[in-house]
Amino acid sequence: MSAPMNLAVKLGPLHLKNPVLTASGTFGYGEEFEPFLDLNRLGGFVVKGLSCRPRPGNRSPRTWETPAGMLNSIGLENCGIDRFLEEKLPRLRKYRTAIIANLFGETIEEYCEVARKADAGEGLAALELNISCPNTARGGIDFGCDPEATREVVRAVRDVTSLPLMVKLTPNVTDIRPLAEAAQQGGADILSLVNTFFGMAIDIRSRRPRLSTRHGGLSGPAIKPMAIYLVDRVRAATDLPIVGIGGIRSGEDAVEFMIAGASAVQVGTGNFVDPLCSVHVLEEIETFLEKEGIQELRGLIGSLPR
Amino acid sequence: MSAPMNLAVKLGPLHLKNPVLTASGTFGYGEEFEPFLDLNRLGGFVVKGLSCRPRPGNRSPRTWETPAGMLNSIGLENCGIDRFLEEKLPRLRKYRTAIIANLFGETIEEYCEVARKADAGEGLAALELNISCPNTARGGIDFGCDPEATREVVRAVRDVTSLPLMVKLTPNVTDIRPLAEAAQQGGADILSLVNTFFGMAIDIRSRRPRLSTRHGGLSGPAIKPMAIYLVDRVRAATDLPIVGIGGIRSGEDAVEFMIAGASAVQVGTGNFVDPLCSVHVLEEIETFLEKEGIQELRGLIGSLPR
Amino acid sequence: MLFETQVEVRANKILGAEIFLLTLHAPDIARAALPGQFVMLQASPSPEPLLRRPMSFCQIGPSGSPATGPETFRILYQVAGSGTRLMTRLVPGDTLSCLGPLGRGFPLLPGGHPRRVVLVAGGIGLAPFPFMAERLRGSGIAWTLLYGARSAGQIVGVDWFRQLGGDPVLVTEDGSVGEKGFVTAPLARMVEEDRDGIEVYACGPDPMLRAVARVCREGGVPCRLSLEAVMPCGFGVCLGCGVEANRPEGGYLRICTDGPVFAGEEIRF
Amino acid sequence: MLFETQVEVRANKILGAEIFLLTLHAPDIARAALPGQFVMLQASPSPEPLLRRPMSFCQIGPSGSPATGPETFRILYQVAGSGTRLMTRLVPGDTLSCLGPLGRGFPLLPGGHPRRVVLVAGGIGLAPFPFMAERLRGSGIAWTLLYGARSAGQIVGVDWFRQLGGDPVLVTEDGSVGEKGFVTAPLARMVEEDRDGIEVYACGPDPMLRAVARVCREGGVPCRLSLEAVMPCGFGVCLGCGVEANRPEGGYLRICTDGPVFAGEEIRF
Ligand SMILES: Cc1cc2nc3c(=O)[nH]c(=O)nc-3n(C[C@H](O)[C@H](O)[C@H](O)COP(=O)(O)OP(=O)(O)OC[C@H]3O[C@@H](n4cnc5c(N)ncnc54)[C@H](O)[C@@H]3O)c2cc1C
Ligand SMILES: Cc1cc2nc3c(=O)[nH]c(=O)nc-3n(C[C@H](O)[C@H](O)[C@H](O)COP(=O)(O)OP(=O)(O)OC[C@H]3O[C@@H](n4cnc5c(N)ncnc54)[C@H](O)[C@@H]3O)c2cc1C
Ligand SMILES: Cc1cc2nc3c(=O)[nH]c(=O)nc-3n(C[C@H](O)[C@H](O)[C@H](O)COP(=O)(O)O)c2cc1C
Ligand SMILES: Cc1cc2nc3c(=O)[nH]c(=O)nc-3n(C[C@H](O)[C@H](O)[C@H](O)COP(=O)(O)O)c2cc1C
Ligand code: FES
Ligand code: FES
Repeated sequence: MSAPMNLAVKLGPLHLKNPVLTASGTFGYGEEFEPFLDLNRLGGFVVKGLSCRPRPGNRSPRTWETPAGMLNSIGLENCGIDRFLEEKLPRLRKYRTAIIANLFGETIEEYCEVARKADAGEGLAALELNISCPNTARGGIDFGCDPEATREVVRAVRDVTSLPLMVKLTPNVTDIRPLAEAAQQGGADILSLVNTFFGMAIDIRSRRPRLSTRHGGLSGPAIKPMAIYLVDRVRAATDLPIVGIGGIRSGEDAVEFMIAGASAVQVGTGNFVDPLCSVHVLEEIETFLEKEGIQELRGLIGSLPR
Repeated sequence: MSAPMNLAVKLGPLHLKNPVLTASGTFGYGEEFEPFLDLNRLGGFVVKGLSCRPRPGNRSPRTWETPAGMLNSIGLENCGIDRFLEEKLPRLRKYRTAIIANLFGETIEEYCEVARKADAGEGLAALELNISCPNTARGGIDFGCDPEATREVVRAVRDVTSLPLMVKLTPNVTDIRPLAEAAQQGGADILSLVNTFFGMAIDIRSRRPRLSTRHGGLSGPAIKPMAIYLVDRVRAATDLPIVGIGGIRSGEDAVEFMIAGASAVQVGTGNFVDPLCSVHVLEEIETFLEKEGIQELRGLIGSLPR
Repeated sequence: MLFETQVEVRANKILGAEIFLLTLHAPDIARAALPGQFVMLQASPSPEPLLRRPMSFCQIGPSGSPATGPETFRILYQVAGSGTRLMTRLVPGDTLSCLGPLGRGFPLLPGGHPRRVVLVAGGIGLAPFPFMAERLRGSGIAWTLLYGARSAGQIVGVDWFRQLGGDPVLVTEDGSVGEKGFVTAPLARMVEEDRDGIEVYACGPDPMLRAVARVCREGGVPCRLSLEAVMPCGFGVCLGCGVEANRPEGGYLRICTDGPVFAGEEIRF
Repeated sequence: MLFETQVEVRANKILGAEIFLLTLHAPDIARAALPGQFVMLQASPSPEPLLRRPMSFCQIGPSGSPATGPETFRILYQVAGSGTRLMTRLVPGDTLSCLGPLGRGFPLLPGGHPRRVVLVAGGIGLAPFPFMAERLRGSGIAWTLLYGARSAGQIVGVDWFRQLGGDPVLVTEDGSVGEKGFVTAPLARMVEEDRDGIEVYACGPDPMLRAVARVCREGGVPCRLSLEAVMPCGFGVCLGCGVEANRPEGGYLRICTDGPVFAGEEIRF
């Protein structure tokens, strides 16, 4: 191998040493991966979604495998922002990599509360807002499905934090562009996409849903072509930096997202299949760049003709 | 094997001898499958989408394989309704199975014109309306993404045909229920779902889209969990009979759709992988019913508790 | 220590009705394995199925078949669906990625110093017990295996236990071999006869485990249950494998890392 | 006749740099096959990849290796992506589903009664020519093979042609064996020397086919080109494999059923 390549990327105010992040809910609080990999290798990692108060999550069964994918209905089980800041974050601060807190709530107030607390916690590189959550004030329609609600919640959070703000878009919409625009208007610095697609599976013998919650979120390689499409659409609608997510399990998958317009990527379900997946993705990106004689990531990102 | 099971199903005005149909665009005009199977075995088949005038379709490349799925941008290439009625349909009339014409247009007038002609053609059991097409009168938004346009186009077609009318819903919407309701209000007898999901793939070496049209439609097993979810949603919104479509390649897949609420199914991409797929699906449904001691399809359809 | 490695198939033999014994060469994992622990194993060298399958250590090293060498471990598996069906196609020389050893297994030394450990296996729940019985024998702890299955065709590995000095008590639902009925019947008798002298380790389908837990609770006998769940990751990160904790504050335990073996009173299931 | 059957792997041997020869037992298909036709072959016994792969008949029956019996056919394949990479893992005894023979192959008797058929192969485009050359020889028609490849490591099967009485003209891009450059150079010379006496059958990558078509057009020599495209179905139903027709009304031809072999003037590509 030749001299280590410079893979640093800037996503607006967020600087990463390389473009490989891990996706919320698939990397625990980071510590679970310490036996497998040096977390310093990663561009950063996004921790499990955090809420104001701890949540126990849904009853089992919570997951089911599907062709090239999986369904989950974990139910955003988490230890709560307070315990995260007290117990988890201090242990993670030693890493020289971007630690990103993924946050959610069911009302704008909850979003603001958890964001305010996260903002005060030392050692976070950015916040990622999961807006694929039912907005109890509007009859349970996900924040992320409604441009108005998206703009409002992003703006409210923007007001309480000076950390780089990444907004994670849901793919379950007719047209993602107004949502991307709304997030930008609300003050997002970065857009990450996509969250899971709605899906369902049935046990044909017992005639019951495979998940206790009836339906859940589809992730994994199956969704990659849809995620690439949505990155292409969002790129046409905003000039915010994009983080690509969906079915990435190899460097080639990551490069595909980057050519489509993503400045960085998140590895999700791939971490379950192989705990070293994120590092392999990084190494394979390097190999690809070398083989193709590409000197700089900039030459790759968004290189798909519009 | 015991005495042949009675698998007949009624979908409103459309009576099928069994619940296995094939999906439009994946079964040609039927004749392509004559070397492989006795078309009389099937509950019916839906022919390639037909328009007023012949269409050459899109430039190549038109397809690309993805994890457990494929993208296509055939571009609704077809011989036109006139030639279908003159050349193809007469040869198909000999079959004792439901022949369903899939129709599309870019304006309400075009839909009506092609439906009027189809209605006059002898030997069709039903019409299936593909409303996943850009509505040129409304800036190119798909008819099927807009409840108003859906209601309008279905109503207009309803007025020109007395054949059973199946409306094929697109999955690329935030909430499919208003679309299902709109189709019902417009006069649909049956709803079929789903059409393909938007997707895209990129050749990372040439940095060009894999499809000449940039993006295309995703089909195959990858989409099955999303299609099952949408059937479950539509069942909650209307009481029209449902035809389930999406990633079916085995009897168990078909049974899953039926438990979710589909009275019949369509096999799509599965026909490419194995030209005998539809017949295998039928046989496997029979085997399943026997093994589980289920006497009647009615006991299965929609048996998932709401 | 935990290893993420490529393992090589050395043998894949059919033993009974859709039951197979897979021998894998994997020195690191074989050395570190404990009874009741498991691996996450790629089911096929192809990219499908996406997720690995959780499989228990059945035998380690030369115990099962001396010809396969000391650096191997064996998995006893039953065809349950598409992944295990693909596993039947594995041939010597295939390599699979594998993660393990995972989870907390059965206690090597039972807690209350009982005179005898009763191993209760239901169907493919037999898998962890050849390894367990060998270790108990090595520690000089007496054991009995109660082994229930649907029918004679699903009974495998009886000789392994005989070679370890114990004659399994067989029970089949159809009475085709051994006692007719469920494995909880002989268990209830043993609990009745010797409630202070025994401790129970059980592995099998949920309804069996529930019945075992009830018999033990009612008889006041400690029991350890090895639970199953769909396991996307196996190392505690996806939170997909939760079982309700039996504690006032509620919440879930992860079967993969908090288990798969639990004391009967730890869980509510 | 068209057959949709399970075929059995009899051998899978490496011949060159990522080039393999796969022998499949499939009596019906082997008997019905014609040169230039192809099969749609499942790449792996697992459910992934979803779609079958189009592969040409390379040899039929005992011609290649007498030991494999008369009811086999052979496929010469090169690793191009994930599906062909999985194919390298096939071992004797594996069964795959397979559909064929498909498509319209090369004419068995050339049209203008030329003295000689010139077979032009680029890389793995060699695949259909062992079978073709054998048939031409059987019909007493003279043939010459021009065979271009990137480098010596990609040159395979030269002996097959020698055994059929023809010494291939080799061309490599790096000059590591034969003439240095592209296969169109010796082709142009042959067209120059003997334009009335030859007819050209070509198979290889698109740029090569375009160059061959141009040389032939300019030299007034008839040519047949075997085209490639992504082929989801292979039997004319998905319309995924269109190539633009060279006719006033435009439109597309299906490579799988209207081809894969086309006369140079039929297509616009
Ligand atoms: C800790 C642990 C140890 C195990 N040890 C063994 C063993 O030694 N031998 C053996 O034969 N089986 C064992 N199992 C069960 C085995 O993992 C499942 O039978 C297997 O995963 C089924 O996969 P499939 O693809 O054949 O079934 P499918 O039904 O096609 O699988 C679909 C999905 O469901 C999951 N799944 C389905 N059934 C089960 C189940 N009962 N338990 C867990 N996941 C399931 C699969 O992993 C997969 O993600 C163990 C399970 C656990 C949790
Ligand atoms: C009529 C015909 C005959 C052929 N005969 C041979 C042969 O004898 N030997 C041989 O080595 N190859 C042959 N090919 C090419 C071969 O089918 C492809 O190399 C192969 O499908 C690539 O699959 P993959 O999974 O390795 O590649 P991937 O890139 O992983 O494939 C992804 C998808 O693209 C398709 N695809 C990718 N490249 C090609 C290509 N060049 N042509 C067609 N489809 C492609 C695949 O089928 C698959 O659907 C033939 C192609 C055609 C159309
Ligand atoms: C088990 C599981 C849990 C998840 N939890 C969260 C979460 O807490 N917050 C969030 O924003 N996304 C969550 N996601 C979504 C992922 O971060 C990611 O967006 C999605 O899985 C798509 O990427 P993938 O295909 O690489 O998995 C979760 C996904 C999975 C599979
Ligand atoms: C190549 C191809 C062509 C198609 N053409 C049509 C069409 O003409 N009209 C239509 O309504 N749907 C068309 N479809 C969609 C299918 O009918 C079906 O809704 C979709 O493929 C999902 O089912 P599947 O996953 O079983 O393939 C097409 C799908 C494919 C793959
Ligand atoms: S299987 Fe993932 S946490 Fe247990
Ligand atoms: S490959 Fe499907 S029509 Fe040619």
